Amino acid sequence: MSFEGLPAKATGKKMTFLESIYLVEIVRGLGVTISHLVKNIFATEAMPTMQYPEEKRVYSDRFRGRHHLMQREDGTPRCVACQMCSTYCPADCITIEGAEHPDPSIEKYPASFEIDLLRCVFCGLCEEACPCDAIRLDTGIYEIAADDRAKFVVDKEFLLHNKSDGTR
Amino acid sequence: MEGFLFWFCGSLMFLGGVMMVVQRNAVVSAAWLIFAFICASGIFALLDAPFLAVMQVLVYAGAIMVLFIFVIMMLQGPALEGERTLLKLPMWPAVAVPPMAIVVMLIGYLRGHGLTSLGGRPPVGFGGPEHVARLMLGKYLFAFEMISIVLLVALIGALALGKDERKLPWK
Amino acid sequence: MPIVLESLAKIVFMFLLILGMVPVLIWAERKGAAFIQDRTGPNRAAIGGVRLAGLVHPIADVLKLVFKEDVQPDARHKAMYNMAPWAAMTIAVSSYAVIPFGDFITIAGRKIPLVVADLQVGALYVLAVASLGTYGVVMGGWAANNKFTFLGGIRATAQMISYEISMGLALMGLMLVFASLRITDIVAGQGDLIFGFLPKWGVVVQPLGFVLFITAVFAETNRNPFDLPEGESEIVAGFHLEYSSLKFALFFMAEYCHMVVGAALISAFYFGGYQIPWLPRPVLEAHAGGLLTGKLIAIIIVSGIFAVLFLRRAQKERNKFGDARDREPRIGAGLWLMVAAGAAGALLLKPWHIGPQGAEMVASIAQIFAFVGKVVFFAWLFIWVRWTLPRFRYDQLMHLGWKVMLPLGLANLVVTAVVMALV
Amino acid sequence: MAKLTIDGKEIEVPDGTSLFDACREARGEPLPHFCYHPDLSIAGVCRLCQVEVEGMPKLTIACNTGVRDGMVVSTRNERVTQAAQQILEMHLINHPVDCPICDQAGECGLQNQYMKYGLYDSEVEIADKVNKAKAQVIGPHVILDKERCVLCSRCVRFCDEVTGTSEMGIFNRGNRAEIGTAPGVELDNNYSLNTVDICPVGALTSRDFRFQKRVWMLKAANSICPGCATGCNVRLDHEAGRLYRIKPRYNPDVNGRWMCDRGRMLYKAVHDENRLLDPARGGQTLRWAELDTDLLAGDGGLFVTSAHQSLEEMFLLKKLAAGGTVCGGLAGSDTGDSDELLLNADHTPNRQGLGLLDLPEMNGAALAEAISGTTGPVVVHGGNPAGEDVVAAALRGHGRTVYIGSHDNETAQACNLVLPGAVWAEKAGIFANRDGRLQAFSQSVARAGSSREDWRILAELAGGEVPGSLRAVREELAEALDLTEVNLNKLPARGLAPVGATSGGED
Repeated sequence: MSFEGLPAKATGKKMTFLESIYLVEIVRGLGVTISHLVKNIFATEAMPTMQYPEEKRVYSDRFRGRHHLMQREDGTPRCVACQMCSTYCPADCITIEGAEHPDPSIEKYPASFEIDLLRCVFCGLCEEACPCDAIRLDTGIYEIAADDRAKFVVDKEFLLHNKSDGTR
Repeated sequence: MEGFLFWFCGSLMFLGGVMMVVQRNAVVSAAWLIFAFICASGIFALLDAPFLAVMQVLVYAGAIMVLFIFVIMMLQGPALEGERTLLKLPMWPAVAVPPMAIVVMLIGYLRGHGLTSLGGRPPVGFGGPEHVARLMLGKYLFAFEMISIVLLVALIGALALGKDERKLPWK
Repeated sequence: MPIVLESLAKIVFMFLLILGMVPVLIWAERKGAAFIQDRTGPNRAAIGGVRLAGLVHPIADVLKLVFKEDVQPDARHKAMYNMAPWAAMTIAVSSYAVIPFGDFITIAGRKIPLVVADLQVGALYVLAVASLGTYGVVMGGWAANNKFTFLGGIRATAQMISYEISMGLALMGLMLVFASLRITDIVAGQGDLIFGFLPKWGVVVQPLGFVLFITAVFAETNRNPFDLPEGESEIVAGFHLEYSSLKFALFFMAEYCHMVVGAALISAFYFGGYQIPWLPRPVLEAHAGGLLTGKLIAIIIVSGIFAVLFLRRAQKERNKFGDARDREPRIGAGLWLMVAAGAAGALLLKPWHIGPQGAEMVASIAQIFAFVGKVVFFAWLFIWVRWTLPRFRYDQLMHLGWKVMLPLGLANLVVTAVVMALV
Repeated sequence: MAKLTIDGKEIEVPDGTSLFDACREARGEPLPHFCYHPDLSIAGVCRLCQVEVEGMPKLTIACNTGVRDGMVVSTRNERVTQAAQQILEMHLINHPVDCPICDQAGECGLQNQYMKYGLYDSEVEIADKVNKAKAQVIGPHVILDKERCVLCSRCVRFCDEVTGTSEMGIFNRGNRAEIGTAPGVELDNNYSLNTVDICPVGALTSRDFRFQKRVWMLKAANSICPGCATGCNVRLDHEAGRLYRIKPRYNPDVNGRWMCDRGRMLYKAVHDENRLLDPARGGQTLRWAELDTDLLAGDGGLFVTSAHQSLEEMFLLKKLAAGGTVCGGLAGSDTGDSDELLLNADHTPNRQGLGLLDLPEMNGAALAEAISGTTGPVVVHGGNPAGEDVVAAALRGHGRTVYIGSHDNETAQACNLVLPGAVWAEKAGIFANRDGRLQAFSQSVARAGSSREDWRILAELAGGEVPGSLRAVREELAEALDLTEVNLNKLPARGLAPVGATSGGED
C-alpha cells in the first residue's frame, strides 16, 4: 500500500482568526448539513437507501453465501470426509466425522458434516481446500437468522438440499 | 402551613445531617449533605429570603458539592466498600450531640418567646437580590472584600502548597 | 382555590409541552440525522399501516423500553442506582417552573400570567436547577460501579463545574441590561425596539453573551459537541451504560427534557420569549380579527397543498407495498382535507368580527405559539448541531471552558456594566 | 574409525556403519528412503537413498553401502536430486494418490518426500494405472490397500525377522507385484499393528483408527503403557480430550521401536462407558463438596492398593494408613498371556512398585479374612480385589468400605463409598516396570466427569499431613525409597534403571 499523495504527517497548518473562533465555520457546517436535509426531504426517492426486505441487492454470481454440499449423480454427497476444509478453516466452524461407506467403490464418506454458521466467516477457503469440489458457497443466501444458537449449526442433510432461505 | 413546612424541612435537614455523619461511604455521605443543603434552601425560602435560598442551592449544593464529589471520586475510585473512611472513632457523639444541643436551644428559645413567635413577618423586599446587594456592597463592603481577599490568599496558598515546588512560576 | 387550579393547569400545560415534545424530538433526531446523512431513517413501525413518517417509532421504543427486562449490575449501590434516573428526570423537568410561555391570558375576567412560578430570582433559580442537573448523571455513573459509567460521571462533574461559571457570567450581562433577575421582566423587556426597528432581543443587545450562553447550555445538556459523559466511542455509553429498561428510558428522556429546557431558556433569555417582533401586544389585539382570518386562509392553502401531494402519492404508489401501508397516502390526504375543511368552516364564523375579549385571547394564543415555535426551533438546533459537529477532546473542552469562555464572559460583563453606566 | 567427506563436511564414524547412517549424521536429516529401517535388515529395494560417491561411475544406494575411509560423498547435488525425483515418480506410477481419504496422509513418507523432491507434474495418466485390491482386510487389526503400496517390503521383513511369523509376502512380478498374505493366512499376531507404523505409505492402515481422525489434528503426549509389566514407552495421540490411538515411543532399554496390539487398544478403557464419574455413597451420587470422611474415622483399618496404581499413590496410601494394615492387593491378579518379545505375563504396570514400597500382596482368602478382621475402615485403591467372591463377600459384610477407582466393577459395587479416580492417561505418575525401571508418565487428556487425580483424593483424605503437590509427594517418595540423589520429578527420558542393571542398546 502506498501513501503517495498524502502528507507524511499532519500539516500543522495555523488556523486563520475566523477559523479559530469557530463560529463562522460552525455556521458553514450547519449549512452543509441542512442542505442535505432539505435536498433529501424534497427528493426522497433519490436517496440511495434500499428498502431491504422489499428490495434486495443483486449480488455477483461469485458472492459467497451460505454453504452448499455438492451431490453425486445418485444424490450422495461428493464429500469424502478428507477434512481438508475443516483443517483449512480459519474460523474452525466445520466438523466432519468420516466413516466407511457400504459401497466399496466409495470407501470413505462423511457420516456427519456440520457447519456452525455463527462461527463461519464466509472466506471461501473451504472451497479452495476441497479436492472434490464438494463444498461451495454458491447458494447466494445471506439472510441467515434464527432464534436459537443451535439452529445455526447446520447438518449434512440441510447442506445437501439447502432449500430453506434461513437456517434450519 | 408555614409552620408545618418549617418543621418538615427542618427535620429532613436534620436527618440529612445525621446521615451524612454516620455514612461509611464518602459519596453517599456527600449525597446526604446535598440533601441537607436543599432542605436548608427550603427553610430560607420559607423565611422570605429567595435569593439566599437559590444561592444555597446554586453555590453549595450545585457547585461546591459537585466539586467535592469530583474530588472524592477521583481519590476513591469506583470502589463501593468505603471501609477506609475516617470513621474509626466511636460514632455516638456525632449522632447524639447535635440533637441534644438543638433540644437545649429550643427549650431556651421557647421559654423566652413561646411557639407563636416563630412566624414573624420580615419587611417587604427582605432577602431579595436588591436587599442582599445593598447590604453586601454597602454596609458590609469592607467585610465582604476582606473575606474575598482571605479566600484569594487561601487559594494561592493552597496552590503553592499543592504544586510541585520546582514548577512554581517564581522559581 | 382558583389560584391552585390555575397553577395546576399551567403545570399540566408545561408537562404536556415537555413530555409531548420528547417523542417528537426523538423522531426529529432520528429522522433529521438520517436525512442529513442521506438515509431515509425510521419508516417501519406502523399502526394499521399508518407510519406518520416514522413518528410511530418513538411510541414503539417507549413500549419496548417499558417492557424490557431490567438488567442491573450485581455490585451496584442499590439506592443511588435506583434514584439516579428519577433524579435526572425530576431535575430536568423542574426548570420549567419559572419560564414564561406567554404574557397573560384572561379567563372569566381574571388576568392569569402564563408562568408557573414568577420568582423574583427566576434566572438564578434556572442556574441552580441546572447545576443540580449533573447529580443524576454522577449518581448513576458512580452507583453502577463500572469503570466506564464512573468515567462518565467524573467527566460530567468536571464539565458541569467548568461551564456553569460561563453560563452564569453570560446571564449576568443580560441581567444588567434588563435590570432584573425576574424572567418575566427580562422577557417583557425584550418587546421593545431599539433605534425604532431592531427588536430589543437579548441576542441583539448581548451577542457575545448569547454565544457563551448557548455554548454553556449545550455543555450542560451533554449534547453533541460536549457529550463526553456519554462518549460512545471512548467510554461505551458513559454514565447510563449499566442502565436498561425503564431506567434507561428515564435517562434518555431526561436528556431530551434538558434539551427542551435549554431551548426554552435560549428563547426566553435571548430571543424574546413569547414576544413576536414588531408585533407588540396592543398591535396584536388591535388587528386580531384580520390576523385570525389570515391564519385560517393560510391553513386552508397549506393543508390543501399537502392533501394534493398525498393524493398524488396515493396515485403513484398504488399497491407499492402490497400491505396495509398502501392505505397511508389516502389516509393522509383525508386528514389534510379535513383540516382544510375545518379551517374553512371556521371562516364561516366570521373571525374578522371578534370582540375585544376574543382579540385578547387570540393575542395570548399567538404569543404562546410564538414561544413554542422558538422552542421547537432551538430544540431542532440542538439536533442539527449534533449531526454537524464532531465531539471535543477532553482537553479541548477544558481549554474552551476555562481559557476562552471564562475570560470572554468576564469581559462581556465588564463591558456591559461600563456601557450601562455610561448610557 | 573411518573418515569420510559428505557434502563437503568431514565426519568420522566407526567402521561398519552404513553410509546411510553416516549421511544422516552429516546432514542432520536422513536421506529420502522407504525400505530402510534401523531395526530391520537391509533390503535396498526402494532405490531412493542413492548418493554419488566419488570414483563410482553410477549412483549407489546409501543403505546397502558400508563406509570406507576417505570416501567423498555428495547427497545434494543435481544428479542425486534428479535420481530421487525419478525414483519417486516411479513409485507413484501405480499409486492412486487418494490422500484425502487415506489415513496415512499427514505422516506419509511418500507425501513428505514428494513435497520435498517431487516433480509435481506427474506424467502418468490415471487410466494407465494398474488397479489392485483396495481396503482388503488382512487381519484383526490391519487393513491393506494394495494400490498405495510402494513395495518397500518393510512389513514382510518385520514379520520375518521380528515376530518370525512370516504372514506377509510379495506376490507377482513387475508392474503387478503386490504385497499380501498367502491364501488362508491372516496377519494375526500380537504385533501386527507395528507393520502399520513402519509402512511408509497408506498401504497398511489400522482398522481401529480407520477414518477416526486426520493425523495432523492429533496432539501427542508421552506416556507409559499400563498394559503389562514391560512398561513400553508410548505416545498418546489425542484431540479435544479424546484419545485416538497409542503409538510406541523409542526406548532401546525397554521396548525398542515396537509395542503389542493388546497395549494399543488400552486407550478404549479411558473412554469406557463404565467409568466412575461422580462420588457415590451407597449408590447415591454426591458432589465432592458434600463428601463426609466419617467412614475413615477411627484407628487401624485395612488399606488395599493395587499394582495398577502409580508409585506416588501407593506411597500416599501408605501414609494415609498410618496405624492400619497396608496390603498390596490381590496376589496373582491380572496375569495372563505372555510372549517372549514384549508382552509380560504380569498384566499390571507397577507390581515392582509394590515391592519397592514393601507392600505385600495377599491371596483372596487372606484378604477376606483381613477385611473381616478389622474394625477400622477398609480403603481399596484401584484394582478389583472383589473379583474374588470371598473378598466381595467380606467387603459387603464390612460397613465402612471406601473404593477409589476409575471403573465400575465388582469392588465398586461392593463398597460403601466410591470415589472416582483418574485413569493413567488423565494423571501423572511413575511406574516401576518388570526390571524395576522407574518410568514417568504425564497427563494427556482431561479427566472424565468429576473424577479427580488419585493422589489428590488420597491427600485430601489424609488431611493436612500430606504435601499438596505431586512434586512434593515425589520428593518425599524419593526420600522414602532412599533415592536421595535422584530427582523423581525429572526422570531420564529412558527411565531410571534400577541400581546394578545395565543400560544397553544404541540410540
